[in-house]
Amino acid sequence: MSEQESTPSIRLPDPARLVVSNSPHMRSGENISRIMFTVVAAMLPACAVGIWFFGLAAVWVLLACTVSCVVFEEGWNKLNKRPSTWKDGSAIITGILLGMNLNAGTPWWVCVIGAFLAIILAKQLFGGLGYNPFNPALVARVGLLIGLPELMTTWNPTHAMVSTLGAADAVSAATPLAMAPGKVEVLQMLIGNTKGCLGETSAIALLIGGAVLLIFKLIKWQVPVAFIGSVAVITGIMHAIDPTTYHSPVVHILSGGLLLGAFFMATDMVTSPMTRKGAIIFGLGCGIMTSVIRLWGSYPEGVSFSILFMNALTPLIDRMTVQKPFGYVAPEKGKVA
Amino acid sequence: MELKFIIISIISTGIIGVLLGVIIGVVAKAFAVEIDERIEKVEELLPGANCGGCGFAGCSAFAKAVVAEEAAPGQCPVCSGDDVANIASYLGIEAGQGEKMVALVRCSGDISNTVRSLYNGIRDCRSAVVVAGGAKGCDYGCLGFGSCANACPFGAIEMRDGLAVVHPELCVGCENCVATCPKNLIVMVPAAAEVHVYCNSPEKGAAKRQVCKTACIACRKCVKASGEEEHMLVDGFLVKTNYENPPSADLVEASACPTTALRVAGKHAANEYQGVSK
Amino acid sequence: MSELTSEFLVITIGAILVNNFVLSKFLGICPFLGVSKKLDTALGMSGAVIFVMTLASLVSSLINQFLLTRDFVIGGRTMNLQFLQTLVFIVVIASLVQLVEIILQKVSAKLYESLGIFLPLITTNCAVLGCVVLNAKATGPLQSTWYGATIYGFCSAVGFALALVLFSSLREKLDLAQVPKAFEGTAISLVTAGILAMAFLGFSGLV
Amino acid sequence: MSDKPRKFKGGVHPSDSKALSASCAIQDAPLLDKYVVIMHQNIGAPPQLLVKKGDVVKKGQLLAKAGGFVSVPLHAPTSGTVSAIDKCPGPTGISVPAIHIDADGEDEWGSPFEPIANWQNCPAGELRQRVWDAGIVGMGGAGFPAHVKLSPPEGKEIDTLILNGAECEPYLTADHRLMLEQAEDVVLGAAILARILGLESAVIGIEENKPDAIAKLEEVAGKYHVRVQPLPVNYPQGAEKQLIYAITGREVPVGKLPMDVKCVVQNVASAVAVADAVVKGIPSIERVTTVTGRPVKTPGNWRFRIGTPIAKALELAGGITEQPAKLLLGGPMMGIAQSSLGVTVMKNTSGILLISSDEVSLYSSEPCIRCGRCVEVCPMSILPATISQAVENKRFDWAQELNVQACIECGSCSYVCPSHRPLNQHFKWAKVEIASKLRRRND
Repeated sequence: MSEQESTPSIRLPDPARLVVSNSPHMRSGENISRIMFTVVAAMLPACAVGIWFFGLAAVWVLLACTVSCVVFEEGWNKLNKRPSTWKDGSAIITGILLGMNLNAGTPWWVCVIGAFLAIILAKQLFGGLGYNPFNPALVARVGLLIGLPELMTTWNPTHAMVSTLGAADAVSAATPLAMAPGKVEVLQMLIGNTKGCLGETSAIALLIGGAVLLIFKLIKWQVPVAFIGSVAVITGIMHAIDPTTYHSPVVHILSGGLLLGAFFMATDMVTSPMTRKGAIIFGLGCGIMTSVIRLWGSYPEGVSFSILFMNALTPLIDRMTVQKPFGYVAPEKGKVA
Repeated sequence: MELKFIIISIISTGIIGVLLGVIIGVVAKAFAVEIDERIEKVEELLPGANCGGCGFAGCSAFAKAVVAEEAAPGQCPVCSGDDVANIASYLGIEAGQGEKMVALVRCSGDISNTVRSLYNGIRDCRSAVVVAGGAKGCDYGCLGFGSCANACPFGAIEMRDGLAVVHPELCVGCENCVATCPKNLIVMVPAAAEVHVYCNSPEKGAAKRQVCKTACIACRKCVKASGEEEHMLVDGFLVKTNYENPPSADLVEASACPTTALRVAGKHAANEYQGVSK
Repeated sequence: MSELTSEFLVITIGAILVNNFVLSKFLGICPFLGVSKKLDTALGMSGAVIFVMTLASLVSSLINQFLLTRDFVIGGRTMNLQFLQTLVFIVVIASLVQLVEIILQKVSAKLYESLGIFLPLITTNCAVLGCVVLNAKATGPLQSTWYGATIYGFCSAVGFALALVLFSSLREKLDLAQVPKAFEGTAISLVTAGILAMAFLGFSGLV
Repeated sequence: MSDKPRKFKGGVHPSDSKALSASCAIQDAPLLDKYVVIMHQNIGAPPQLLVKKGDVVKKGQLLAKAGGFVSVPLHAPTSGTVSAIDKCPGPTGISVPAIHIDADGEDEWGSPFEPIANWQNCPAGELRQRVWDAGIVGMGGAGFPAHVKLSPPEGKEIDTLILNGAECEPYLTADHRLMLEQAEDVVLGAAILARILGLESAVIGIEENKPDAIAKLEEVAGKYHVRVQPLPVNYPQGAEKQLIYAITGREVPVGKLPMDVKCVVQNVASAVAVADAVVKGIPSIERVTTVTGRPVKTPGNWRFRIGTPIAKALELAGGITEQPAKLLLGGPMMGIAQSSLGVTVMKNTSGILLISSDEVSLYSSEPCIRCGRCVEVCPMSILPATISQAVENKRFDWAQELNVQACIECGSCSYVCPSHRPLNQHFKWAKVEIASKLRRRND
């Protein structure tokens, strides 16, 4: 009966073990490492194709980059007595991305230098994940490109090229962007049988990875669409004006690091704008700058530079694209709140 | 010949200089702004901590007010007596210095003394207080996330076992911590007073003891020990030091406070007290 | 493209992006680091530098063109006052900065205060002097005229402003970051500036 | 007004877990021997105490009268003796004054007012006065006095009355059961409220996940020109501003009230309380509350007297099977965590919820990775991530610039945050700081 004290058979919560915290008290179950490892999974097709075409050399580069990235991350954490963070997967992503941005024959020490640039210089010095204003893998790639231009602009031929062209011809073959316009085999670029960084050659594999990211809503579609779209438009116009000097937009989109950059690097959450409007501006900026550098600049490839430059613009874009809240009323002038 | 050349150089340079000088002169007249140089001088004499203890936005705002004679130099809680005197004599005004005050956190409930719930959230008192009142058993006690310590520009507040402890010798009395405490625990007391009651809970003694080992239960032992002198005042279920007529440090020994809520400031800062279980 | 148009492009795009004064010539680092903590002050500084640099280019190129480089004959020897260039340029810049300072103090005391010491330091901003000296040394048909020099001065200043604004927005973001103690402040700012300079390197070869 | 509800921007879809108690019919809780009625149960001024220790009170008797216009009176939940006017643990973790009543077991009725049988012809003012006298507050959570919403100031025209039956909070089923079992009362309450406002009709907004309640209400709604509006399932559909937008397409301006867009929103439970007060003459002394959660042995919906201690409510539900990590008043998204079992059921306690340790959300201060999910889901279209970083660095002025005041504290952002950041607490904190800064300036 209600008059009696609670019967011992009824167990009540122990107040001393109740946690108080602010609402909400439920969560979607999403966490950083899950996001990061999904991204890793999305990068695997492109890596696999790279390994297929470039062989063991590609495996070594990917491994060297990933392992040294994780080692640098953990070493830094140990040195600064911070909690271990490699399990959140961000260092692994950086490592794989860096590997994908290198030639399959890159010496191991270059990988280690790249990993140092990426993890220590571009990420940990700024306070680690979430605080880096620039994409670590890109800083590493651009740093290496500036510091070791020879190494970074010679590429291994694929096995298939060696067998069809012969070793000597394959080695001296040009990358699609460096070929004369109209001589590029689009089909080979789709599957990835061209020269280039080991993770950027296969358009199909990159598109699959991009689709995975989009399906899991890990990236904003606005960034790749605006990026690729603006490159297509600008190079298309130039191609229409002068098809003998300028490649067709298809070649531009499929070649170089454009797809890799558009799906995996420009979309990096930490270094790109947060709002949709900002993402469109960001993508457009990347696309325009890439086109300008490719068409008129001295570097053959503008993707890394353009994304890095837009990374620098991100805080400004974020400031400019603060959205108006629901039911927003402009504050009346002269009226003190 | 050489001389001519030199003269030409000098003259042309001179003309350019004079022309620019005239332009600057004209513009300076047109855009003149008046500055009182005394403000700068007073600001130099101020500590420059910008603590806001004087009630102005910072040292330069205070300097302005002092020069305009809207504030007395003595209002700066940080300045030493000499500094204040210097400023006063420089401006030829009254120093207007008051008694030296220090902050007092009226709570002694550290982790070992007070019941707490498991709190999960931002480690800041002002933020914690919006969630479950800060998750401390005592509704009036120090939450221990150190908002006051962060607000103190002089490092005078130590966070020890979830309790803010003021080091009176470091405190300059800027009052920055007072407004920070969401529980309004911090008051300014004369630095000369040594004995304080480290409790702020107006609850009944029994209720206080349920959640805290060092609560003041208003047993009045200290009131009795101080005799007729009225060193200690009773306010509801709480005893307070009479700061008009503060007791000497001996009172703590003499009254043998059963919960150690009555403490000597210096010893409290040096962590020489422990709570007493029922 | 005519020679003038192409030089115009070289001057403008070159000064703003490719040969950016801060990020590729490494001139004017002092205010670049000093007043880049807040976007608002950076914008104010940018305005001041654009004003000073454009006017300094105009005035000094006029002086240079019509006074200092004019040959005259004294005692049968042809001479000119080119050796006075640096001296005169500095006088001009200093006076312009003085002007800006006086006007700014009246117009916006707040901005004047937040710019602090860096405002008079525009005088010694090597970006300004560098720009003026580069103008005096220029051989291009456009840049060696006084209007070409003014365009160059303006564009260089815009390049400086671009770098400064970008950098200050980045630094505002860095304010929120948990930078390791040893790298707080100027250290991490220099690292950021370095990476920013790397990004600007992408523009090389455009003109 | 179209029949198709608009979809507000953002929102989340937490697993609703309503199945635990959705099929449990409302049971009347047995009479206890002791009730603790918390004094201040409404937003606004606390009521003024009318009884003292030792007074004998009857069920429904006034314990305290309204302490102002934005305040409501308090009534005795049962007959008995006032044993003490003392503190008791409050819902926000701070002890609050409460009236302790020892029940005499008679439950003897002593209503302060008579039923108004012929309410159709009763003047609106009298009906409004009755709503006030009965001490009815917004029973959905906030506890805002109902009569205040029903008294639009001069010049403010009201054209829509919305009854909030969205119950978008996961776990809670009290409103659902109420609408299913007392559909007639809900509709009657809606009609009375409409009459007070001088309106012909009313709209009841319900999330589509309660098809049985929708069907039942539609059956009886025709009688009083009440329209039932099914709404898409999207948390926070039941938030006032989102509900008004979904039904009328009007945006309530930041810092304004529904009144400013000619709307009045009342909870369905409040409508039932209004119907009871007017037609039956019963003041607000009981409410339907869901006791639920995985650790609860037999979750269900009970009609508790106001002042029932939570421990007793949990006993009714058979106690627990495992130690929960959190005890909440309200739902998991906006409920308040408790550290004591001594809190009692109040007029706005829609649920007593235990969260087990495997589904609990604990916060950590992992850095923001700027994924932008919070921006996507924010129903108020503010930038939670940026504001949170601003607050973390004590930049409250910046938070204010970013419109933190628009935040309705629905918790959607914290729900999706992969970094487990305490976003919602950041916003609450910022609002408190901004308000206190404003006060200091006005002083």
